[in-house]
Amino acid sequence: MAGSGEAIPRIYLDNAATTPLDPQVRAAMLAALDACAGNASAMHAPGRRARERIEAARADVAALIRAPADSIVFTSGATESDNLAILGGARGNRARGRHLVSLRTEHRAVLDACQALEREGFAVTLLVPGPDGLLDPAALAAALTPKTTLVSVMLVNNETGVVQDIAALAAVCRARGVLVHVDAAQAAGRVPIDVGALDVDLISLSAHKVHGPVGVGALYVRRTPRPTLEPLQYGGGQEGGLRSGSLAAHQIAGMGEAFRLATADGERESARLQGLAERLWTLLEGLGGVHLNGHRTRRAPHIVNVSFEGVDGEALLLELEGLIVASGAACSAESGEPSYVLRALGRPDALAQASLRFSLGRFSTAADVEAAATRVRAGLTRLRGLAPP
Amino acid sequence: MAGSGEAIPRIYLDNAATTPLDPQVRAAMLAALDACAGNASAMHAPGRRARERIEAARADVAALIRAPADSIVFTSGATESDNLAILGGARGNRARGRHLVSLRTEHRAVLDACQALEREGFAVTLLVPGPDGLLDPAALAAALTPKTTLVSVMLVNNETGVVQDIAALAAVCRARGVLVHVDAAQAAGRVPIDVGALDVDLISLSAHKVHGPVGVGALYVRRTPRPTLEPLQYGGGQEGGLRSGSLAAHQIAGMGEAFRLATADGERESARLQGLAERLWTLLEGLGGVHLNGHRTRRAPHIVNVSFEGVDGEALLLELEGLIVASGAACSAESGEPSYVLRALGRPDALAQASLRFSLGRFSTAADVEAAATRVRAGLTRLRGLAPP
Amino acid sequence: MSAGEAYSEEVRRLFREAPAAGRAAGAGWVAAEATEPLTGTRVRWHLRSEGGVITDARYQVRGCPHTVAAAALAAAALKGLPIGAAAIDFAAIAQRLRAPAAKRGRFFVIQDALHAALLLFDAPSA
Amino acid sequence: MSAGEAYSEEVRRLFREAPAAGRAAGAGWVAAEATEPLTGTRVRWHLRSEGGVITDARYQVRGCPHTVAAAALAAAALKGLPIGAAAIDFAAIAQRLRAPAAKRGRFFVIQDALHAALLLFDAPSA
Ligand SMILES: Cc1ncc(COP(=O)(O)O)c(C=O)c1O
Ligand SMILES: Cc1ncc(COP(=O)(O)O)c(C=O)c1O
Repeated sequence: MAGSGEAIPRIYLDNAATTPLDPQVRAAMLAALDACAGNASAMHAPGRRARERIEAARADVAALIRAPADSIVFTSGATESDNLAILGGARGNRARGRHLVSLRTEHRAVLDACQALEREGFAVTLLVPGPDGLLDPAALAAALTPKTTLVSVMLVNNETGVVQDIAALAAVCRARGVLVHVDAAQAAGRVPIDVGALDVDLISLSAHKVHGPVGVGALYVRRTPRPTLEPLQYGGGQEGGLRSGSLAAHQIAGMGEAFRLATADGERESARLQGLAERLWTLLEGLGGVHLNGHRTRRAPHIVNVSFEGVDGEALLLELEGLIVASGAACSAESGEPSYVLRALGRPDALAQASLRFSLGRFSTAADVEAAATRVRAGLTRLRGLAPP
Repeated sequence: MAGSGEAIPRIYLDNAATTPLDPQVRAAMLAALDACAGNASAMHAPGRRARERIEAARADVAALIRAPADSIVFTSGATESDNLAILGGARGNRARGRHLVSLRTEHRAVLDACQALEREGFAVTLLVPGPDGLLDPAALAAALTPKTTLVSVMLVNNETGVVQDIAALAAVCRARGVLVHVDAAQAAGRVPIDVGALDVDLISLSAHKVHGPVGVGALYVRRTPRPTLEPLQYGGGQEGGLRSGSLAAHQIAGMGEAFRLATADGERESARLQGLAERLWTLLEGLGGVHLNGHRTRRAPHIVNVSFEGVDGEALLLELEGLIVASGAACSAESGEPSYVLRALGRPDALAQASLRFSLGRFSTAADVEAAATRVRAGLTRLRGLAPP
Repeated sequence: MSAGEAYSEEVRRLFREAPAAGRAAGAGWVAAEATEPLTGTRVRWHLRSEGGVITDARYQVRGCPHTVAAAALAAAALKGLPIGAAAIDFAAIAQRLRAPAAKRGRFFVIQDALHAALLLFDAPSA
Repeated sequence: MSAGEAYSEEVRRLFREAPAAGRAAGAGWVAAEATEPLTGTRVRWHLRSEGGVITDARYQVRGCPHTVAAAALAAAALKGLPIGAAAIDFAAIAQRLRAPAAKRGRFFVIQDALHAALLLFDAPSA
């Protein structure tokens, strides 16, 4: 039964969109907000405190990906990080070549940055992954040309949760001297990230996907060899000249604390989410006529993306009001676009739009999962009953 | 006597660098942080609340400059706003011409963006204002060429407080179809801003200069005629496509509240600051061998920039530890640069570096001003006594 | 665009209650269906007539909330109409339901199914 | 770089106390000055000698905290040195005061003034 959002208790299973702020993160932000009333680049005591807080956060962010602290550049979010990596990396290496390779299933920030580069005269190859969402390293190798300067592939897909084999993909690039950028916004805190093992040049991170605040992110930039990046903005020369602008200590402190918590708790929490996700999928699979999107096992533990036969996606979403999930239906995004990711995986439009992405987070419980499955069962039953046979 | 920063009570007169967060702003940020646990672009209740909060803030920011709400684009700060206006405006109008005009006394964000454009093949003319810091509209007119697409002039100079006659300068540009960008980061909340009267295309604003949080700003973009801007970053298409990326509701709520307070209190507060500044200058002038930098009357009420004869700037700053002010000395900034602004106004290097910028804010009191002057008198007396006659 | 803003109260109610939804068969009943494969929208009408007049109308629908609501309004409007003049003003329904332009195309599926069903009344066996 | 980090405790103390700063004149005293106009650094030495040995040294200085501290250390070191061998190791002082490279150039002003003053001892009237 579709009810009003006010009456039915809400269940938040949209942690891939954004995660609730952790109370400890909130406390860290407040402490920084109250202590650091100064400008981090100015020469006085509050400025010094802000700078110290920022450097501590830098170390905390770096630790999650096992990187040195001075390889972390703070940004306003993964969107900016993606752009700094892709626009900055492509423009900064323009003289070496003007060809980029990425995937059709990347985040909009990556795809739109690539498109902007095409308007600047770059050529962009967008590979299509297999139906399971995985990119074959051989397919990547075949796409590289002597003019290729940068490859961008995400670690965890934000719609399906599919985990790419970045190390294998990066090895292909490394052999050809091609920069590798990895959007790890969905990966941080959900799957282990080790820059040493991945051997990539640039990694985008976001705070608000890890129970940190919206509006702050980071770009990992390899120290040696250091990729040449053209900044997106200038003035002040902060962050090694790569990202000018006053640093927001409270935002950065929040990101630092969020990453610290994620590092401390990573393995246990991943296992817990994995358990919840498996339970959810088992319950949904039992409803019949449902398809799991993306690879069955090579997936992050927090995302379960399911297509439902025999119902309209938008109707399903309205039917489930109060269950906060993402939908493949056109109405679900401001952009008004059906899921281009599911379509790239070969799902027919009708099935792609009748898809729901359930995504779990630190505050998701077994009860949430049971309740969500119960509501989906009821909604699906009603809508399927309404449809012609 | 120079003492340790811990022992002497601190006096904060560096509000042009950053302003202490207003408690009401802090409360607004917390409310948004706690209420808007959702992604502003997603389709569920917390997202809707965040979006409403953001739109209310947009209206509050717009109100301070008497602009329509939909002309406000939120950014990560005035540095980004300056870059979006200058890089975006120049690149977006590349086909019309590749010449820009600005001033040697602009903020680093403007100057560095101009320099980046030079590397992209643009020509940039940097005009030198008169010794009083004012730019003559005739000098601007003479610098314009048929290839000029954009002029960037700040409303209030961040070092001297000099207020340009933007309306007169803009009129010169308007007649030639040249876009006008105004960095008003220091102006907001200190001098009235009326986009209708100024008749400019782009205005940069920052929250943390108006007792709001660091890390959020805005760019006013005229509605009609709408200037063509190339975005700095892509993906998601937020802010009318000009600034993609998840919107940080708590940051924007903070900026909205800061601007609301500034609008509500503007005139009275400006008059109060003006009174404090005049008192400060009277006290300092009485010390002898002091020079006010910038125009005597066409100035913002919050900045008093003074050069001191017969002392070294760095020594003066250390002598005054605990009095938090900005200095023209090389040691004062991370960049290690002496004040290029004062040098552009013709101050000899030795005098430029022996300069202090006192800047007032909402929490500055008459007692602060008296105490500051007393400390300066003592420090100046000791240092002058130490020097050869 | 949120769920709350995307659907009027009437759309929400009609979608929730789906009055007269379902199937029916027997003497005087005909049934016909139309499909739009891209969005997967499917509508099946069940109409009953007596003396050249539609006396009952049921629908089965797989479609978006606007489509369900439009079918419900159409079903109510059909009752009492003569078979030969059973025209439903879907433009008016779209307006009443404040359906966005992108949605109005789907109402053709309702209309197509309706036409197909009405043709069955005209068949020689009737 | 904050004030706290930019200056060692010793620089801060010497700057604050400026031991032996000031002027002096009279029998046995000479004085000379050097200037560096770009930064406005000025140093004036006042030296007193007896029997070819420096017995007292005072300085007046307009300069940065490192310059004041270096002059103070130089003044202390000068006492007891023979005029002909009154060499001060400013490189060692710079290191001891942890003066950044940009600052070391200013110590030449101290040295120039010192040389000028020492020359006055050698003058025929001495
Ligand atoms: C994979 C991926 N990349 C980038 C982003 C953008 O991150 P942010 O919201 O921090 O700009 C997101 C979040 O929407 C994401 O899921
Ligand atoms: C005139 C002016 N423009 C731009 C900026 C940069 O502002 P933000 O710190 O918000 O990037 C400042 C502050 O330093 C400023 O004073």
